[in-house]
Amino acid sequence: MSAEQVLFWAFAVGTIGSAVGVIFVRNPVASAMSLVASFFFLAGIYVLLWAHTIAVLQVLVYAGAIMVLFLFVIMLLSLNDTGPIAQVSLSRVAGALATAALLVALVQAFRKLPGSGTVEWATDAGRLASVGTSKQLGAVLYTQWLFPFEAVSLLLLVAIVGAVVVAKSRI
Amino acid sequence: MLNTPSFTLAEFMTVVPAAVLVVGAIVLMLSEVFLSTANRTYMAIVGVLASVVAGLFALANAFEPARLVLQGFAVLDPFSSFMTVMVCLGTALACLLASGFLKHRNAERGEFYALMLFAAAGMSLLAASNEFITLFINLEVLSVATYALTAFLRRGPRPAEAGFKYFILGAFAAALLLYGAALLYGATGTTRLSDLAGLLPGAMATKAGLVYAGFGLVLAGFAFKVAAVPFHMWTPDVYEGAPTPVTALMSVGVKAAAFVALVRTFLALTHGLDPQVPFALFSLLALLTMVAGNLLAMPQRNVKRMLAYSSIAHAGYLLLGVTALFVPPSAKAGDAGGVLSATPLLAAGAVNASVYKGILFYLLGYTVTSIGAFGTLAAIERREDETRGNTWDLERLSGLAQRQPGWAAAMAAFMLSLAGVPPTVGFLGKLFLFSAAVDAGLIWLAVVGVLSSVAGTYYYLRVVVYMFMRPAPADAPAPFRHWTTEVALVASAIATVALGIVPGPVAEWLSRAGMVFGN
Amino acid sequence: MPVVPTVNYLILAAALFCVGMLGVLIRRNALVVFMCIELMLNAANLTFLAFARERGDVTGHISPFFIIAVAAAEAAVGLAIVISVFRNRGTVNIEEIQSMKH
Amino acid sequence: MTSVYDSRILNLVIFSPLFFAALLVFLPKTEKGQIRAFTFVGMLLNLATCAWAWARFLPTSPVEYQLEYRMRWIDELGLSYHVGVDGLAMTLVLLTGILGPLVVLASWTYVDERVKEFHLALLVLQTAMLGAVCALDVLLFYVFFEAMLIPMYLLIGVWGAEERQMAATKFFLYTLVGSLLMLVALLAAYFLAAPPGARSFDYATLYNGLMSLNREVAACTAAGDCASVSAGAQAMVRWGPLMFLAFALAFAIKVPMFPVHTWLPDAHVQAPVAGSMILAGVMLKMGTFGFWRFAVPLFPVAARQYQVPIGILAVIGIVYGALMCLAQKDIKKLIAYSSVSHLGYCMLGMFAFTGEGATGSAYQMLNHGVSTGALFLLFGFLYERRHARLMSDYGGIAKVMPVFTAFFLVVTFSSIAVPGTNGFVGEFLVLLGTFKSNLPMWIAVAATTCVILGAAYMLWMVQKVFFGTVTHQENLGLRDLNAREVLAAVPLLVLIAVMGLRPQPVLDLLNPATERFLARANYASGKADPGSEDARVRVRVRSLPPKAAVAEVTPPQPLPRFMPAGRLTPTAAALAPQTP
Repeated sequence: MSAEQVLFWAFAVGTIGSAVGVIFVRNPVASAMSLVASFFFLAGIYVLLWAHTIAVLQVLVYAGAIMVLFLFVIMLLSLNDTGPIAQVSLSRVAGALATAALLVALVQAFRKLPGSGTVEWATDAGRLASVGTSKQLGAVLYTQWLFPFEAVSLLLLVAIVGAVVVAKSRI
Repeated sequence: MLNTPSFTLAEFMTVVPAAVLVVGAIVLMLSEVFLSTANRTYMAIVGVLASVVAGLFALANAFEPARLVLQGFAVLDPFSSFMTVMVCLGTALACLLASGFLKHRNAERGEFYALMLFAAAGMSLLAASNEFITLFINLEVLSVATYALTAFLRRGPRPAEAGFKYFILGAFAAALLLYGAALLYGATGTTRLSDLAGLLPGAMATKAGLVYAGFGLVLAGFAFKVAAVPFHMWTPDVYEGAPTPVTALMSVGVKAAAFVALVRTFLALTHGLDPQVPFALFSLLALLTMVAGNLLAMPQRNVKRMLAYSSIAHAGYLLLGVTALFVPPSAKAGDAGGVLSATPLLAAGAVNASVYKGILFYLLGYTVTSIGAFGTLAAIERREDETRGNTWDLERLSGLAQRQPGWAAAMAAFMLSLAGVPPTVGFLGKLFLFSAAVDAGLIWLAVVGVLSSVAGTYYYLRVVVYMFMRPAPADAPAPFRHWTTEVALVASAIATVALGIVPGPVAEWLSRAGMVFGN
Repeated sequence: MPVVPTVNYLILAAALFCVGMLGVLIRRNALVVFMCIELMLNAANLTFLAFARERGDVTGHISPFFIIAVAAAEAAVGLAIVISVFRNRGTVNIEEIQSMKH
Repeated sequence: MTSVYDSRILNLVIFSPLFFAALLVFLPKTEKGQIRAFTFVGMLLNLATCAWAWARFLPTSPVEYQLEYRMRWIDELGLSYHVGVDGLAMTLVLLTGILGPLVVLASWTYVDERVKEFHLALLVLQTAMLGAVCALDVLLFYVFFEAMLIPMYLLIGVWGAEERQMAATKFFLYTLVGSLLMLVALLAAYFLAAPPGARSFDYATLYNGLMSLNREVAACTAAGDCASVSAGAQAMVRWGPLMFLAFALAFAIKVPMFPVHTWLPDAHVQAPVAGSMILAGVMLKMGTFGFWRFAVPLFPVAARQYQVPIGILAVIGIVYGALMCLAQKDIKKLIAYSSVSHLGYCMLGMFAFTGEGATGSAYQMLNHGVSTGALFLLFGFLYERRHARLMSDYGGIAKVMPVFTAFFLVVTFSSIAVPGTNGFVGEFLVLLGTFKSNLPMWIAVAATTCVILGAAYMLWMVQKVFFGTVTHQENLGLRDLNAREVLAAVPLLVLIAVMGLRPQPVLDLLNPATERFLARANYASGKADPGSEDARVRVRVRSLPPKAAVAEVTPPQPLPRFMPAGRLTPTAAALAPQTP
């Protein structure tokens, strides 16, 4: 087992474990903390996938900013859940079954993929050095992905206005 | 050394309508700061102006040749341009409706109209998107604006609840769509729809499972957005809880934009797949949506909920048109004809142009009709009713023909148009759409659609019965009349009838809709 | 260069996606449901990145970048709505947010 | 000899009521008398346009559709505004025109609430009915056919009796089910009849296109091998019967034929007198007219295929209607069921596919309009006085209302086909045609027997209502008909007598239409001699005017001559094509 494999399994188990924690822990604060943990493990996985920039963003924006917002809201509303985490109902059982079916179908589809555990293009050292770097990402973002980039700016504006309107006191 | 991109000015035409809408929205937000007088009707007029100008730009775009623009992230084609025209029309009417509605509730704010214009901009951009990530972002622009609009009024629990439900299911659908896009990216190495079409046949050879999984997830995501059965559960609650002018915009704009995006996406995604698979899936969705939408609407006494279910049924008719795009070419006249199979009358050639036209004309008809129907509801909706809980009960419409003959006549026209009775635009829309479906060989599906629309007629007629044939209740509250509301109602009523009699140049223009990029 | 095969990452992503989906479908707490949607988005990100490595393609890196931005926008409006619901009803429990009749 | 006005007359006929409706909107709604008088004048003027059209209509002309007018409408669909009348349509136009003013007179005091809306509905309905009769574009027909529903729905639902909402909704939904299925079949016919580019909903395009397919189908069915015919003919083999059934269902509901007649008694019972009169007088004719104009000629092979089942349903309708009448206590219901029975004769005559049968059927359409319209009109006067529908509420009316009784008796005689009235001519021809046809003999026998039943229930009702002693105190004070009511009834009585004693002018009008109907039903179905060429049955109409121009008046091309009018049955010599 190479170091990469060890790390992969460690991060994978961590990710799934804390993700399961999110849905099976009663206390919302614990759920949120579990989610933060999951995001950290995922950032590790991203590093293994040679996506350093995204890994940093994951920690900074996701685990850092978004989850803090969540925790802030949870604290603000001083939520503490009592009662069962889920009630059994027909639609929920059907939903759970559909989820399981989706998982099985996806795993089956993935197992049929041709893949030998090597990445052919990685022999090209120059390419390997540039992939996933913030330099490359920035270059592509500002020269090729201009339209989606501008669209995101619009989205953020709309989100700000929307959040202010919704959170404003009674209209 | 960066290779800086070079654009020609003409490439930006596709975003001009959205840009106009955004500028309008910003003006409105600023006006709230600098110009907040007691009378805010001018805000609605600014909204209408922005929509009209954007609509005119979009109409001009519709006569441009179809082409790929902005580095392949967007397209400029008549199909999306016409959709933008309709969105702008719907937004303008919804702004007018909102003015009276909000004024009555003392809740008229610039942000409301700004969010409406933002939503319209998102719809316009969504219709033009040619890449999954772009599509996803624009979908979010329109969704986020609509979530906020839904939860705008916070008198009573309903709007916030509706906003919350809409948000959760919308985000869930977006996640499904996105995961599907990721899988398709894995299979082909691109997220651009026009490239996907070329790469999918190759990917099918080795990664069929991945492609089908991605296809299914994307379809499920879109099915949520267009409220196709069985992904429709959110619709009635959200439509009921949202402020009525917002419901009107949702029922037309959001749905229309999602339909255009759906068509564009699946035109690309069906390349290389076994043609029976998308055909079967779409037929099934269309069948379930038409039948279930109509059957679920029948027992509703709450008119707003009834209209929500009816919008599901209308999505079903549109899906019938979409299905006609994906009829497998191999179907022969002699094949056995079950409901879910195509049996063309003749070995017909391409029918696509008439299908696009049918979809767009139907959307146009549905836009004016649905805005009108929700608008009438908004007009008779009293603030005092909000605590009673039966705001939209059929009983509230009793005797409207005596109290407000003009409104009742308009509402009757809208109901008949929704039912597809001539001489209204609803009939012509159904005619265009169903003729395209019959031409494609979907005869049995068309028959099912037609029969389910009879069930639809039953509940639309019930509204007419209450308005014209029941006495007015003694405690009927006096209406709150506002000129903008009346302008919107009159405009939609005239459009509903006039377009049904003389579709004239509109139908001719829409013939260009067949020029869909990549088709 | 031998690496952990892409399929492992894909299965991890699928598992994450399904855990998130399960949470959306069964949990009652609105905030937790919202967090589960974040899990689903992350699964999509992971899938993009896994394929990006296999293909050496930059699209797979750009996409998560945008998705994170979208998630932030969604969080802003979503949390505002949750607060609004809480103000009205004093709870964020989905079962109790059912004042509308069917 | 055509004048520039000829092609515009039908527009006046169809749209003058709508024009008056538009003017009526501006009258204040409290001025009930003015509204009534205005509508009455409008209806009279409309009748005048109908009469003008009649004057310009040449029964002997070889041109099938006269007074044609055609205008571009929705080009992409090949839909044009195209109107024209043949002999049958002309008579139906006249019938509708005559009923118009009478309906207004009949409702003068009957309707006292929401008078303005009522008269608006009447005028709009008049336009829709006239449009449906005159339409030569099938989709235009469909539009008018559906548009008729809305005002009628309101007439029943707003001004009807206690159960009016249920009856109105039932009426609307029944009709809609059939007509929507017909729409799908019509779309299929549209695609089959012509290649892309030439497609049109015009009657001529549809008929001529389907005719050649029907010819192929008939020939290949006779040869027993339909595998090698053209794609269109194959589709016709497969879909033709279904398309015919869809058309047939739509019209059968409207006729109404057993077993889809159940909306009719409810609608008639609940409708106000105006609604009942128009329903019986004109709207039910749309069903038989639809069979005559569309269902049979467009799908002659399938029509032949289903000749016997439809004949059987028609005769079941006749017997069932008569038996139901015998069991009725409610007079309006009785008249409604008698409609089912009478229209059974209509359908039977049509599906006999013989000269006498078809002529009788057409004649019977008019008779039923006149006599049942008159029955509802007269009963409406009684109902207005007493507000009771049961026979047991009356008795001895003859003593208090002698004029009324006399009128009612004449109409009853017409309804039971006493010789000398119009009913006799129609029913006699239908039965004669049925006996001559290839329908099973028992059908004709059963239909004939029911004539007696018909006499029985009508006379029984007359006996109970008008003769004997006055059993109810309230009935003693009933006043006889006033001048307005007499004025409303007399035209119909005159028609009964004239059409009974001098049927020839009407038959002259109907005959060319009858012959063409028969030739079309027989020719393409392969029953006629195969040597005759298509030109004889082909529908010729004015071609679509060029863009940005309205149809100019060109003398229509002469068609091969049909037999001269005035004889009942076509002879082989008359049917033979004339060689120049």
